[in-house]
Amino acid sequence: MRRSGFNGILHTNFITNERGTSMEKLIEKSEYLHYINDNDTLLVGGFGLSGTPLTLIDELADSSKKGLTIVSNNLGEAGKGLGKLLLSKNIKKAKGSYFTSNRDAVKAWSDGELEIELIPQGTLAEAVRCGGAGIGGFYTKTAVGTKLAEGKDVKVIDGETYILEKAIKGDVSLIKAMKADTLGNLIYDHTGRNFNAVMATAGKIVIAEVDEIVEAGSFSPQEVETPHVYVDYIVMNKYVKKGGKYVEHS
Amino acid sequence: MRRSGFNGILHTNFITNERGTSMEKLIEKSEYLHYINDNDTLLVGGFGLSGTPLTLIDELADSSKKGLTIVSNNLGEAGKGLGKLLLSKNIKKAKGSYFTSNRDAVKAWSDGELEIELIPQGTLAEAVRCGGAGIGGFYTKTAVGTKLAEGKDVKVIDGETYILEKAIKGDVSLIKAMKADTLGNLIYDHTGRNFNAVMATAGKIVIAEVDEIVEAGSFSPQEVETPHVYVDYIVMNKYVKKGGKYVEHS
Amino acid sequence: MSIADRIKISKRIAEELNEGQVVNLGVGIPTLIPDYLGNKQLYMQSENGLLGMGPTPVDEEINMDLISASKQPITMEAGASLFDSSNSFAMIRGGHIDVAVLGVLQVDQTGEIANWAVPGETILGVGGAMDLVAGAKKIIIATMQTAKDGKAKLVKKLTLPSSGVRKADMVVTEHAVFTFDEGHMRLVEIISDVSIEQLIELTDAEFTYSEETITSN
Amino acid sequence: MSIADRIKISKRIAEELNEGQVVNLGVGIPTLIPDYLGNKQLYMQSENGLLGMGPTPVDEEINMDLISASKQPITMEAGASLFDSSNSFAMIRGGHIDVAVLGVLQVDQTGEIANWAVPGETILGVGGAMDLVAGAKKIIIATMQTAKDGKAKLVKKLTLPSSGVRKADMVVTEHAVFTFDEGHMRLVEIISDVSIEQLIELTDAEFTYSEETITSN
Repeated sequence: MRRSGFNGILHTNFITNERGTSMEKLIEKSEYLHYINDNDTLLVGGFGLSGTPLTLIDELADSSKKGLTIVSNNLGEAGKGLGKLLLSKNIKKAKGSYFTSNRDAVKAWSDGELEIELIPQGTLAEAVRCGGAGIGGFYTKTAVGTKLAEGKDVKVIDGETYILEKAIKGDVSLIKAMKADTLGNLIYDHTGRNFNAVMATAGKIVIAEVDEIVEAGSFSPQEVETPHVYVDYIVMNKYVKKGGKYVEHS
Repeated sequence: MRRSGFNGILHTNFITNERGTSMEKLIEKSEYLHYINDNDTLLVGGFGLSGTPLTLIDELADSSKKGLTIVSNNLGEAGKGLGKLLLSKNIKKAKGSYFTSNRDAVKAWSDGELEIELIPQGTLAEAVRCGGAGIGGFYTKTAVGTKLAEGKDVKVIDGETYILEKAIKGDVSLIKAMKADTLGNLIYDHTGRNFNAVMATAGKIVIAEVDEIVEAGSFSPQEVETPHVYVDYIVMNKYVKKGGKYVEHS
Repeated sequence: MSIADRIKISKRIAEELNEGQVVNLGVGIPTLIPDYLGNKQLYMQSENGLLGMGPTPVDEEINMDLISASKQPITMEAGASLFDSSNSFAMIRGGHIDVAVLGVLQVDQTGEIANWAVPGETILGVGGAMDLVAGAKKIIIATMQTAKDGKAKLVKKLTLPSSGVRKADMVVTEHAVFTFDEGHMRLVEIISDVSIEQLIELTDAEFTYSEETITSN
Repeated sequence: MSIADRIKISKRIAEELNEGQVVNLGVGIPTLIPDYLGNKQLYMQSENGLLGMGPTPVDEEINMDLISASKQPITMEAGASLFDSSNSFAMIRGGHIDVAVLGVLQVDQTGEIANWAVPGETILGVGGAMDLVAGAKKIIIATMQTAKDGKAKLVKKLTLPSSGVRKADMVVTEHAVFTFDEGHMRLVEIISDVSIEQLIELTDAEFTYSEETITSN
């Protein structure tokens, strides 16, 4: 069910993609920016550059959106993926598990231009899952007794010590799947599933970038990895995979 | 990796099933009882009689095990599935969401012969998932303000009221899958997946009853629903499905 | 309760459901709703692990491992998806079900629901009732105006155990349609030949209404 | 750190791994271990969502969406399974990984690990380190005896931030193998031509040993 969030008029009904598949949720790549406001929290799928919505990120980098909080495992690499948003100055804050590998992120943080909240990778995944599952928080073993547990509630349950981690939700989720069917069911490419499956559940509006759209019924019910209920809009990937990497459409 | 829990000698290595598939985790149906002690907590998959390990239950009903706590959505139906364990007096306590449909359970409870702990269905599923995931407990919206919340910690997180539910773990999990591969990866039959997938994660020892064993590599990595790491032993289902229902092997 | 009344309630609720919505239907009256949806494409969620539940299968296609939450054999529509119980309730509790249609024992005039436990009788089942009450985006109650003993089911204050603090959005009975607005119950439509005075008689809950509402029928 | 030392450490840890175990290998030295397993069948878990990681693919089969946690292209073995990040860490945190082999910045004489943050430098990455420390059934540390600046990495007390209260089970360096027993560090094997006196010199942590251990090499 399409969610509200933008009251303008969009010609989104039954857009037909290049393969002739008609689909209600399909929108042009530039359109999705209507759903993003300054200072929003965006949940972005991907692990490094794998399973990353490159097209959506490009649009965002070209936009004037500002003050965004990005929740994602990484900020891509320097100048690539979410790394582009650092250069384009759209981001105020990043929440994730590993930013060291992007020198631009390290520099922006050092220069006081980027706030960073470091979250263990498993805690991040679970917190986002909880955000999508109506769970307010959870007690985890991870990070007990470390700097990352400072200020967090501690509780002993059945003799084991846990810290409380709050659920994470977003205004908009930007995810990347390999294929969508015409209802919006998604399947991912191998380990490209990573954070995308949980990010899909925890945004008020969920935009999925996909390589291909197929007819509903093409996926077996067992193989659907993200049911269509979680997906509001679909944007076609402008890149194509060649030699295992996404390159510009030629 | 096979877990400890039984120190006797079992001839379990590379038993060959009737189809000639050899598999280290395969044991005879009677053998699994060695892993169950009196007063154990058993996590049992299934929803009504769907996805229920009927063969494992039969063995248990024929055993002298007693004082068991059964964690399962239901206690089967009168005289069927887990319902058999009521007649055979193996059970001390049942934790689950819906027992009303088994008149034997209602009677045993009325007669003071069965303790019952009622848990909302979604809370049960999530609590068992947490038990398998190293999470001590979670704050849920479900049951806030009801009798089932009495005595439970209440917490307001971001303006919403939640109650704390503790994780559920078991000594042994008894689950039912459609197929195993020779490593112990499992796939389920449609909605027969239900609680089986989470029960598989939260028992110290996990016994899976299956209809069929296939060679490792027969399942695509995407279609594995329970990775083999969760499965310790496999028992062949003695029933066969005919007309959509399990009947005695003829 | 007559089958005609059950059908009337189902039809009226079917009108409330919109193209493309994801809906969870409780046991009893709600299970009749799919028959009255006309051309509207809805997606039925079953809490034992399926989105895209289709109609009852022919006998040869019955599989006890493809069932609804009411444990009845079902089919799957094109675009259906299967998942485990924890993910099914993540979907429910997380607010991803557009509408849950539920039966009740009582609903009070603020919209608070009692649909799981009768005191004095054995309270041994709750199922997914509380999860659906807590999580669905919209809750529509399908109920007869009175219980078998003639007592009003729409009450001032629940005398039966609550199913949660989350309130219903709408109640449809064989006589009328009510909505809730900031804790107040409002009659929006009469759908039988009952008079407003008779309806008030059959209803313990206090509700407001406008003359237009009554005369519209 | 010489490649010979790295290989020696990898080989020695490979000896500790048993047929059928599920293993998560951290970055650095641990990634060399698969080359030294001989005929042992192990199952490699990668925390970005795969159990059953195989060797590096040939160029034509590289897919950026089939990578390890170190973001290197990988393959899948027969019987592999794919899952999302939340389920991957449920597997890790829930105690379903038999052995995690981790690099460290420091480990103290009780087995407490520091492997994520250097004070004074930017602390901007933790990854899955703390989840693995908290959750794996057995933790084996692969590390050089000393840091580049010559300082001991096996210390009395951590001076770098801890990765969690859960202790390591074993440490393998280019010189020796240590285990931890109720908070005490114990030398179990010397695997270089270092003398016990030299080893003590290279180690800030206090450890016990028996004469047999030393003479066995």
